[in-house]
Amino acid sequence: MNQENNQEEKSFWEKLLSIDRRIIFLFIAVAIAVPLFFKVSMHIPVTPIVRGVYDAIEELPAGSKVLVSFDYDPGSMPELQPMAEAFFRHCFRKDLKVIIMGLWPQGPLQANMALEEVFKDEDIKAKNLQYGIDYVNLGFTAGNEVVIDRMGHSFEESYPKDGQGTPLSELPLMKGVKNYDNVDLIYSLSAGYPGTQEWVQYAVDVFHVKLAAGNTAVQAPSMYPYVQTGQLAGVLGGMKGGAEYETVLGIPGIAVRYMFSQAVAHAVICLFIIIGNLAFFSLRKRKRS
Amino acid sequence: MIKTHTPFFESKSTFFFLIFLLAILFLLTPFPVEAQETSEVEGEPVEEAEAPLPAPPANVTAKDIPNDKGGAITISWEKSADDGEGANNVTEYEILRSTNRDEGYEHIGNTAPGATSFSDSDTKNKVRYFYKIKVISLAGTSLSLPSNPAFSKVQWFDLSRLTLFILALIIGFAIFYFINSAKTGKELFIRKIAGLEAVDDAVGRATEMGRKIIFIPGIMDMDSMQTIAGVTILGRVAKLAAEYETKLEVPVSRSLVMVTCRETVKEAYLNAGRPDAYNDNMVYYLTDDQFGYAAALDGLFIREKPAVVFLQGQFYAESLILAETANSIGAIQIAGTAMPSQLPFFVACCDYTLIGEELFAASAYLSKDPKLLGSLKGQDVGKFIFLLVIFAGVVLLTLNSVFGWNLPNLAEKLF
Amino acid sequence: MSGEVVGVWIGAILTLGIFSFLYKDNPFYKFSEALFVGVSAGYWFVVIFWQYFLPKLVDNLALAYTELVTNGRIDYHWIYLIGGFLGVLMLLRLFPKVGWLSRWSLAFVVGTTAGLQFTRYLQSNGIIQVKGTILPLFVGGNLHTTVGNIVIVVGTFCGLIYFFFSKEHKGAFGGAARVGIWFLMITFGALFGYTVMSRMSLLIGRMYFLFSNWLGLI
Amino acid sequence: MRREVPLVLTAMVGLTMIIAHFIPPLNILKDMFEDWFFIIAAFAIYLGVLNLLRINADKIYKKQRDWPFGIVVILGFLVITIPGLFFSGGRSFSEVGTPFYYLYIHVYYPLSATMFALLAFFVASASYRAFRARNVEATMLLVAAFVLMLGRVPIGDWITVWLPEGYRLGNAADWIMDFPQTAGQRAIMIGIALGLVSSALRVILGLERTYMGGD
Repeated sequence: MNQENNQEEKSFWEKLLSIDRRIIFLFIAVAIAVPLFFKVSMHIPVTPIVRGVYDAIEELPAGSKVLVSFDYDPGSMPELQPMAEAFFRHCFRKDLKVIIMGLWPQGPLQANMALEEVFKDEDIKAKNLQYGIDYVNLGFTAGNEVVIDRMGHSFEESYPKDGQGTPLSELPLMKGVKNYDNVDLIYSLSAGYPGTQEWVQYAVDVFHVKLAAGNTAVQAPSMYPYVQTGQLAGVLGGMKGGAEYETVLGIPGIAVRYMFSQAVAHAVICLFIIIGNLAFFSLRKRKRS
Repeated sequence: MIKTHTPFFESKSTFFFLIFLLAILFLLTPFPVEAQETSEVEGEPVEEAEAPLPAPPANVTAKDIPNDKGGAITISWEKSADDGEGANNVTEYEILRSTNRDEGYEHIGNTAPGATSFSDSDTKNKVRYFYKIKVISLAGTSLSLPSNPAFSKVQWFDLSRLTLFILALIIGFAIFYFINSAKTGKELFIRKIAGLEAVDDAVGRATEMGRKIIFIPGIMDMDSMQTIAGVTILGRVAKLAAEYETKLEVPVSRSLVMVTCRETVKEAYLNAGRPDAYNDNMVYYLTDDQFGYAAALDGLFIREKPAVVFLQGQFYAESLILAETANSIGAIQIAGTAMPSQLPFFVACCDYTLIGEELFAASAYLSKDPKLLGSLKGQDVGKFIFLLVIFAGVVLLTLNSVFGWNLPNLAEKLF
Repeated sequence: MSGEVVGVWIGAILTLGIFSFLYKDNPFYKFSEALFVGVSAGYWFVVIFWQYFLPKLVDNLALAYTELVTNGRIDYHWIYLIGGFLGVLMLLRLFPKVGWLSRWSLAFVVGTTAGLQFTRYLQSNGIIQVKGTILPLFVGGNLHTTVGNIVIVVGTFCGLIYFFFSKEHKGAFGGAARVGIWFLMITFGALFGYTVMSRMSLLIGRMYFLFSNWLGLI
Repeated sequence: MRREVPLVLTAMVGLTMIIAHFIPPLNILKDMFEDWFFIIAAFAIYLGVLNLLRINADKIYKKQRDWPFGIVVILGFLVITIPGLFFSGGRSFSEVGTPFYYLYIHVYYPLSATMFALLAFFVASASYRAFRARNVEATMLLVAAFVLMLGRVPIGDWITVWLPEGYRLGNAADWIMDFPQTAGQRAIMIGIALGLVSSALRVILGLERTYMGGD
């Protein structure tokens, strides 16, 4: 990493090119940490692909049923948790019924954490939402995409009981919900496999349901082709997607707050790329001459 | 027309074009898909006024769900005149079923207002059922007329997958054909794949430096074709390592992969005539956990300083941790994956990267076995068919758009 | 101190242990790494036992058994015995003499994977994506879509040409392959940009934990 | 027996899976085989874990380099498995409040999340080192990444505020995502589909069989 060559022989640019990567690490740490201490609200424009998700929920009449699959674990919390909270806020404000499930073991726990947060809101508290009537949490079932496939025939096949051990038949909300035909929208919050891609391949392509999604920023670009073909109504990509969603919903939350750190970090990385290239070109020019 | 080095295309291009036309013909058959109903109703506040009973839903029809294993019937109806308009006070639809047109209706399910269909997936095959829809509103309930009789039946071929079936046949046939024609000794041209040309040199360099080769077959289990592709590449690399007498280490993150890799490496050493040099400890399990595995590999790279690192298989976020750490110790890296989201890091950090399809081609390429190379040629036929379909479709749609023909949406019907 | 506070401290110390790798390899990192390997292997061991082994094998066989005892009926769930049998074959690897029997289980796994993914990828990655590329190259009155469609069709077309194996990349064909590479590179750049975004978000989350939950500064 | 049976089994199972996809009544086979896969994997993890414990026990016994950390691996494993299997209420082992959950949240999760967060640093150094406009291809990658990074945060629009609305960096990022990126992804995806199909066929036909081992 740090060569101990003669310092005189190396030009400024050369030194810059062989810079110890720990210095870069330090810059990044500072770029992220410092802005966290400031509350700066930035203007966040809403992209069409996020609006697609918003519209998909917005156009549902009150009382419609939304199935939401929590397919992530705490590792992706910073990106997906704000989306989950915003999603619940949106649904409950519109009086939609929410059916929660998870293809990842930790997913339904993430849902409970988000619900806890959302129920602190005054307007949602006032609605006095009831478990089993306004929302249910079916819990986790092992089986990855096979679960999605089986649910196309019957939810009960994959989830005979909800997360708390109550048979589905005893839950008022699940009355008359047999399979995808009886839900109006599926929402997939996903950080990898199994996730949105499997929902597209097994639920949309096979059972023709309407699907919207929130993904980590890494995964989101792979979903664009699906949005373009209409297999997916829209996708929220990473913390920025979450921030846009919070903006269009009119309830700025934690994602909007994190955006400042995010912006500064991006700027620092871009700066590094510029410096790296300047050094590269000035060296190359010298070698030629 | 694309020129190729085997006479197949040239002599039989007409034949292929016919197949293509045939495919298009079949592809033009539309999906037997029920229209997905989306509700256009806005969530208006429900009025609580004294109102007459809601208008009953009309035109209740029932039919067997096509392309399933039976046991399900789909029911559709026209919304009540008071759902979303009129008195706008519908709260629910109830679905009732009976085997007798006039009596014995039992409740089988509910739907939200705005819905116009329901699927009953609890029917006995070949039994006639009748359905009625009860609309429930704040003012009371009304019942529709009974539906037509319907019965569910088993479908022995899923027609909605016909396109897939035909394509699978054509591509499967093409691959099979070229594998066979390779057997008879026809020479095949396969372009150079830089990442694979480098494998020999990389193993050689590890030998010169007297350092290890570390092979990572991705982080997924054997239920991923990418892992299987990675393991077959491991077979070729292990054979080289055995020939060069270079140390090889394979830390894995799945127990099944461990078992498979042991078989693979053992076989490779046997083939190279060095069964004595193999021992089970070359392949070992670390942890199923993605980042636990990455943490362990990071430590391993820094402490062992391998000369070459192979990353071949299905990777997720850990790809960058691995590639960047291996890069910092100056190892030669040959990576390959079919995960588009991880390819950029491999392209940026590694010396050579196999992109998507190249990963699957790698073991055939490295084996230099004509039969396996033949299958690559078969893949190209698949690509050629896809290109033709895209070309034909785009031309048609563009003409349609330029001349304002009112062709139905062709893209919807193709496939 | 409550369990919660102890927990946050443990979490914070381990967090710093992993971060210390950024400076250099050191015993503190080695400790965290070793703990991580042990704990995560244990974590998945427990999860697989309760969430796969029990429900998929034991529950199904228990169901079959109850059916047999109560109704005297041979239920189809007995078929899970075959799965169990294949699993036991796997364990035979522990005994070198009969270890080769585990290949039967391997063969089953590999065969299933190959068969399942064959149709799945051809449908979702093949047919549907080809269908999505069939777009009109001219959309009256909408320059944005017209240009966009042309870009998509040309990009996909050339990208596919790059992947041809049995044809040398020369002449017009080579030119198209080159354009294909450009599109791949733009894609990789875009993905890279998105990933930077994602990774920074994760670090923000961790920093927030250290400053807020642990130190209480924010 | 050692070699033929597995090859025949692979071919049979593979072909059955493909055919079952088109015959609705056979779809149930797909579910069952998947379940069997999970059962086999659940058995196999004993092999992996035994291997892990043995390697570390060896390390301690032979006092190899860093042997004390072998103890940490074994202890770490036991610390979570014993409560997870015996003291966390059986199947509801992962509910809030069990010892397993406590270990998950305070030991496993911070380690995992931090390892994940290391990526932020590595992605930065990778961008600095590897992002050079060496040739046309590299430049395209660089420019696309640059536009995306800036366009996805408010800075992008802020530094291009002099451009008319709809033509700022944020819009450029959208355009790249919607069109060229989609095209590139698609070419890769279609290629993968074909590669996978051919690879699967080679496995089913028994041409690719190194994983099966020797006699």
